[in-house]
Amino acid sequence: MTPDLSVSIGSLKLPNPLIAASGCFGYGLEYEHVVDLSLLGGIVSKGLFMKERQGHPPPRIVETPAGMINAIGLQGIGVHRFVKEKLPLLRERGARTFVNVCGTTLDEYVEVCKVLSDAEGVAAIELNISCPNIKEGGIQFGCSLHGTFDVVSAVRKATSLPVIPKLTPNVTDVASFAKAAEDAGADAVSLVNTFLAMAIDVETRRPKISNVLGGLSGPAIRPIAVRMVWECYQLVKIPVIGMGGITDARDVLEFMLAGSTAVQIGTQNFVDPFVWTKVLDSLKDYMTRHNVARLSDLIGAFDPTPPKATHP
Amino acid sequence: MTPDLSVSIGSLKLPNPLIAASGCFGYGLEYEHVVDLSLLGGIVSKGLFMKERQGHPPPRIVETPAGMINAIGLQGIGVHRFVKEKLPLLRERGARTFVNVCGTTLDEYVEVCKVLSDAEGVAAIELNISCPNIKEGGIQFGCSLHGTFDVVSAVRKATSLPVIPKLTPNVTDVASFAKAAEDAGADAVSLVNTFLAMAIDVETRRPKISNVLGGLSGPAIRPIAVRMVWECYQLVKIPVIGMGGITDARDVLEFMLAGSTAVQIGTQNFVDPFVWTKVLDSLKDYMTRHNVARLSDLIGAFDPTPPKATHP
Amino acid sequence: MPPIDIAARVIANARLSSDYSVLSLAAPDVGARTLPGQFVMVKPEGVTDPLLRRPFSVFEVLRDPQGVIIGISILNKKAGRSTRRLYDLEVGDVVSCLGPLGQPFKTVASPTRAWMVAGGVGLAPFATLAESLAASKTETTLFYGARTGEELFYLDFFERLGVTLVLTTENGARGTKGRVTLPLEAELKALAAGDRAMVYACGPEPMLEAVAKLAAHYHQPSQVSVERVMGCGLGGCYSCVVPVKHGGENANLVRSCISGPVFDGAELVWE
Amino acid sequence: MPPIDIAARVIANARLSSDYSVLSLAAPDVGARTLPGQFVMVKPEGVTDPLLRRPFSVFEVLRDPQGVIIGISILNKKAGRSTRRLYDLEVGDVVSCLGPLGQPFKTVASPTRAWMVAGGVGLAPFATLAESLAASKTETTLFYGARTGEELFYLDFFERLGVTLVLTTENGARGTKGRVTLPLEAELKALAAGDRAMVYACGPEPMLEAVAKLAAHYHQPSQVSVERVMGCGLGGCYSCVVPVKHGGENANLVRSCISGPVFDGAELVWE
Ligand SMILES: Cc1cc2nc3c(=O)[nH]c(=O)nc-3n(C[C@H](O)[C@H](O)[C@H](O)COP(=O)(O)OP(=O)(O)OC[C@H]3O[C@@H](n4cnc5c(N)ncnc54)[C@H](O)[C@@H]3O)c2cc1C
Ligand SMILES: Cc1cc2nc3c(=O)[nH]c(=O)nc-3n(C[C@H](O)[C@H](O)[C@H](O)COP(=O)(O)OP(=O)(O)OC[C@H]3O[C@@H](n4cnc5c(N)ncnc54)[C@H](O)[C@@H]3O)c2cc1C
Ligand SMILES: Cc1cc2nc3c(=O)[nH]c(=O)nc-3n(C[C@H](O)[C@H](O)[C@H](O)COP(=O)(O)O)c2cc1C
Ligand SMILES: Cc1cc2nc3c(=O)[nH]c(=O)nc-3n(C[C@H](O)[C@H](O)[C@H](O)COP(=O)(O)O)c2cc1C
Ligand code: FES
Ligand code: FES
Repeated sequence: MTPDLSVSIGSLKLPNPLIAASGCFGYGLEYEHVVDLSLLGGIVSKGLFMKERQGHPPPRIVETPAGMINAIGLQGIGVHRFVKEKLPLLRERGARTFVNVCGTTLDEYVEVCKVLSDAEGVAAIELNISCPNIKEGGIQFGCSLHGTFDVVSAVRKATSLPVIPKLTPNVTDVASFAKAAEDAGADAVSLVNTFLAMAIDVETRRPKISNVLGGLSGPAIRPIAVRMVWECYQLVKIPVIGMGGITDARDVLEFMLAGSTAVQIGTQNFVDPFVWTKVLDSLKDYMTRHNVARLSDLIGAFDPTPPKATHP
Repeated sequence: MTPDLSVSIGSLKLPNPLIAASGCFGYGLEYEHVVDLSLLGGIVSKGLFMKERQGHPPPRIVETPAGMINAIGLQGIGVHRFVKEKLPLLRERGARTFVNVCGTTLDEYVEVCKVLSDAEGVAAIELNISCPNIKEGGIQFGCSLHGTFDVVSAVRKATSLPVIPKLTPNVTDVASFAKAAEDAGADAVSLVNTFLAMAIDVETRRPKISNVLGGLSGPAIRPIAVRMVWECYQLVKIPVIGMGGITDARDVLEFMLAGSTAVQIGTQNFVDPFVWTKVLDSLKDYMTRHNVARLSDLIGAFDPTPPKATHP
Repeated sequence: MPPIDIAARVIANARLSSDYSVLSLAAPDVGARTLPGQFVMVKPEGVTDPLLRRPFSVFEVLRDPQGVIIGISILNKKAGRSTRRLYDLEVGDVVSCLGPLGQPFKTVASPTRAWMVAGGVGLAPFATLAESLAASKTETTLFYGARTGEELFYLDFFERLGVTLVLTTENGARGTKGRVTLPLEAELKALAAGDRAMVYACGPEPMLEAVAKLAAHYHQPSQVSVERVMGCGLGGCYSCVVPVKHGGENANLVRSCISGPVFDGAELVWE
Repeated sequence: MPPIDIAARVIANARLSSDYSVLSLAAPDVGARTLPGQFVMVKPEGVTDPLLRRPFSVFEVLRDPQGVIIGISILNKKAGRSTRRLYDLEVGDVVSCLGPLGQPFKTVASPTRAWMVAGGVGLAPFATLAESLAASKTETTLFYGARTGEELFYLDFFERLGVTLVLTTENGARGTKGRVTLPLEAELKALAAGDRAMVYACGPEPMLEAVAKLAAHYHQPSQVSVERVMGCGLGGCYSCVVPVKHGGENANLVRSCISGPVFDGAELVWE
């Protein structure tokens, strides 16, 4: 029996649930020499606006306990160059490409999605309404239920591609945002984007990154992200794509049990760009050990019965 | 020149800014054999209701990357036994005792505060409107601006002790909660309480702690907590007491530069119960190196000028 | 004696098997304060992941040839990340060692006999207890069960102290085959009327429950050392609670780090 | 050649001073692929704090007596947590070593001369470059500045390759006193019309800027190796950008891990 790792996000079928997270995998092609891009469930591009963007001045990242803060500021080549220069190569490599779409206005989100609808080789749109690193747009939509509903509705009308809003964890009740997205016609939701954070150099009394504020990612945030996925899974019917601090197969399984249909791996790419094949192997191993024929059977299969107080 | 580490929270003067965080120091007396309680700026008691409480069944804690999740569930002896059995001893030891007050209803908060007002030896009331581990009360107040305003107002009327609401980080805009507390007459705010989190044992598919959900503390959360303190500091005039993942003097200074008048140390107590004297020594060392006569001069002295991209 | 925290050098780390080692630490001041049944909270120095310390019974109080206390050892069994790391430590590495902590065993004296019941790594607190009982010339028996004959450790040590050994293994390779509670029950049954034995137990929870219930059934007192996840070891966090029948300040969930780890077997509520 | 990731055993860790060591790693396949100026991203195995790897120039490609490549070394200088940890590693420890990464130096051939300018730990990429230049019999000079005479390392190595040494120290204890740019400028000034020198530089940013500007001033080409905080080393994170005049895909902030670390000195915008 060969283990079946495939999962479905609406009409989109992925050979396995592992997706490279936006901003942590360049445009995918940067990694083609270390991993066969077609082996991944999918890859998410860096966040793209209509136009090219410079991003913030460096230093742009700083390490923190079991995590890192980044404020790249969405440096990017713009959707047109992406479609022209990157997409054809990604198609050739057999990558299932999700495009992370940014906007400073609702219209820009719609425009970018229209460009992508006309292009060939886009698997889905991940709507970035949650980047904590830019002032205009983005997270303003992601922190308001109306904003979320409106931007998802508008994009929904403009494209027939699967639309997956990416939610911010910097809200009181993330599940209500998943619900708003579902009501507006989203095909899935992905979460979490990074947590707004900062770090001060006490010797200079100045910030450690130029933008002062940035987004926290990595293992540090995993327990919060798992909780948020579980909350969303219980409230909405559309698939949830979970992420936040995944480093190995155990973490992938934790997110799937909590209700993730697929997962994204971000920061761990930097620690170990060869993470993908290692995780795939360990997932198969787990499936054999636990006699799981289809990995998708584990989605939401968390059993909330309390454990025993004593050890085995 | 002997360095002056004292700080003031309203009329309350503390010899130094280091306070033991609620729930991480028992009732204080548990630690009297490892640290002279009068050396600390203050100690915060475990959360207290009117009545005794059993808390949740174990397992109650689990470790996570650079942090831990707890769901103790506010096991406690109730305010009456605290006043009778603990407070007199704490006074004898010279401890400045903050009492962490819980309630399932607004009336209970008021009642507990009245009992404490009549007692001798309470330095201040820390209103726990942010414990993620109990279903009734508490965080319901802490997650609503009206709830926060109402409970602080009510307690404000019932006691002349300093009132310090403890804010939850599980909200979209923590500074607005600090503002609501200020408007309602709070003397200071403390933050952050723990982040709602969960962890799943993928071998058993069951939760790692009996309550399923718990609160994340420790170094993992520090970058988010520092950001929240900085946001509150910019919005309100009352003192901010910062906490979340403090392990050493550098972390204390980071919180003070971000706007904390005093700080609390929680989880690090478990790692190193002797942390207090080490941090005090290192703070003095920093003050000497940087020619800081009064530690309180550093409160909010963060300079947001971006650092250089290149190393020194 | 109040606990202290020592940055203790590893003096030796004797691997007894692929799972067990005896880690010897240069912590004389901890050793000098320790009573049988107490524990330490340890953590390799400088390690921030895992974050928290881990509890271990003090296994031996170490002395130099002149009898001067030079430290303690712990009997370490691989369970997860920290125990694996402790197993791998080398001489010269440094371990933060906080202790002694918790309530010790209450010792007994003749004519009451001392019966120690150990399951696996539950042997740990009995080396110091046996020394203390030997010093008071109490008649002492060790009922000691392990998975295999190779996992029965330190038998010489106990023999030298004059302790009677009753061994069991799961596979019957050494001692009698089966649970350690079988010979214990036989001995309890065989006790003459009026004879008294204090039954001490340390090991897996089901064994502790069985031992406490057997002792009660045969009207003998028992003291059991329980294991719970511990965040602090000092009473600060309330992670380690166990239900007891006559709990002190907190109704009936008491902190096993300060009210225990040793409890009167008749006081515990078994879950 | 695509980079690979090797769990590399430490073969040696020679402490050159209290700050510097040469860490030799058994990573033959990395060694075999490396070109002068490329770097590796390393991290002690099993360490999760710090989380991220750190970039280091490949210092030497190590060979056994038969000339077979057995690994690489890095010249490690203590700066913070990871470099301190690398300094303390012992033979047998294991380091994850990802590489080779980045753009190498472009080599030159006679009659163009090669002038390498190193400041402190900036010596690192020049050992392999000097070997490569020696193989093509290019006339090579090393301008090498350090704080003290004791921090001028591997002089024999370069002398053996026939490299001319021009040394400076801040305290004047060895070589000329002052900055390494002083003798460099003197030599640039002394170049006959029509003579050409490729100026390679690695060291602190102010030195790089001064060298690039001096080279340009005297109409000579330069290649400088820059250092930025790097999250991934593979082009994935965009943390390591530097401003260049004719940037490729991203206007003028390019990723120094894949477009560099070696840049044409005339292309960089100095901040
Ligand atoms: C008072 C006291 C005294 C102890 N004395 C000893 C001793 O002398 N020698 C010794 O080897 N151990 C002793 N223990 C147990 C020891 O503390 C644990 O084995 C250790 O904490 C596991 O840490 P870890 O990081 O290796 O495992 P973790 O990575 O934390 O856990 C891995 C797995 O081990 C299980 N586990 C965790 N703690 C225990 C436990 N206490 N018992 C069984 N399984 C556990 C977990 O449930 C998990 O499945 C004692 C515990 C207590 C409370
Ligand atoms: C392409 C490249 C090649 C390099 N080659 C070498 C080499 O061959 N040998 C070598 O010793 N180092 C080299 N470095 C620098 C090395 O990567 C840093 O010293 C290292 O990352 C510091 O890590 P840390 O954990 O010790 O310090 P951290 O704890 O991360 O930082 C501590 C302090 O060091 C400073 N710091 C961090 N990075 C650098 C840096 N790059 N330069 C100067 N100060 C820094 C920080 O600003 C901070 O003040 C290279 C860097 C790059 C980008
Ligand atoms: C350097 C960096 C850049 C990122 N850029 C983006 C981005 O452009 N768009 C986006 O939606 N998320 C971005 N993210 C967030 C990640 O996609 C992911 O949501 C987050 O890092 C949590 O996952 P992790 O802990 O596995 O990294 C970025 C994260 C990092 C670390
Ligand atoms: C075991 C444990 C118990 C806690 N109990 C309480 C409590 O009773 N009341 C409260 O306001 N906060 C409680 N907290 C939260 C801490 O006071 C503190 O806000 C939080 O842990 C963050 O600080 P730290 O990272 O330094 O631990 C508890 C935290 C822990 C770890
Ligand atoms: S371990 Fe913290 S109270 Fe017992
Ligand atoms: S280090 Fe990540 S892009 Fe250069």
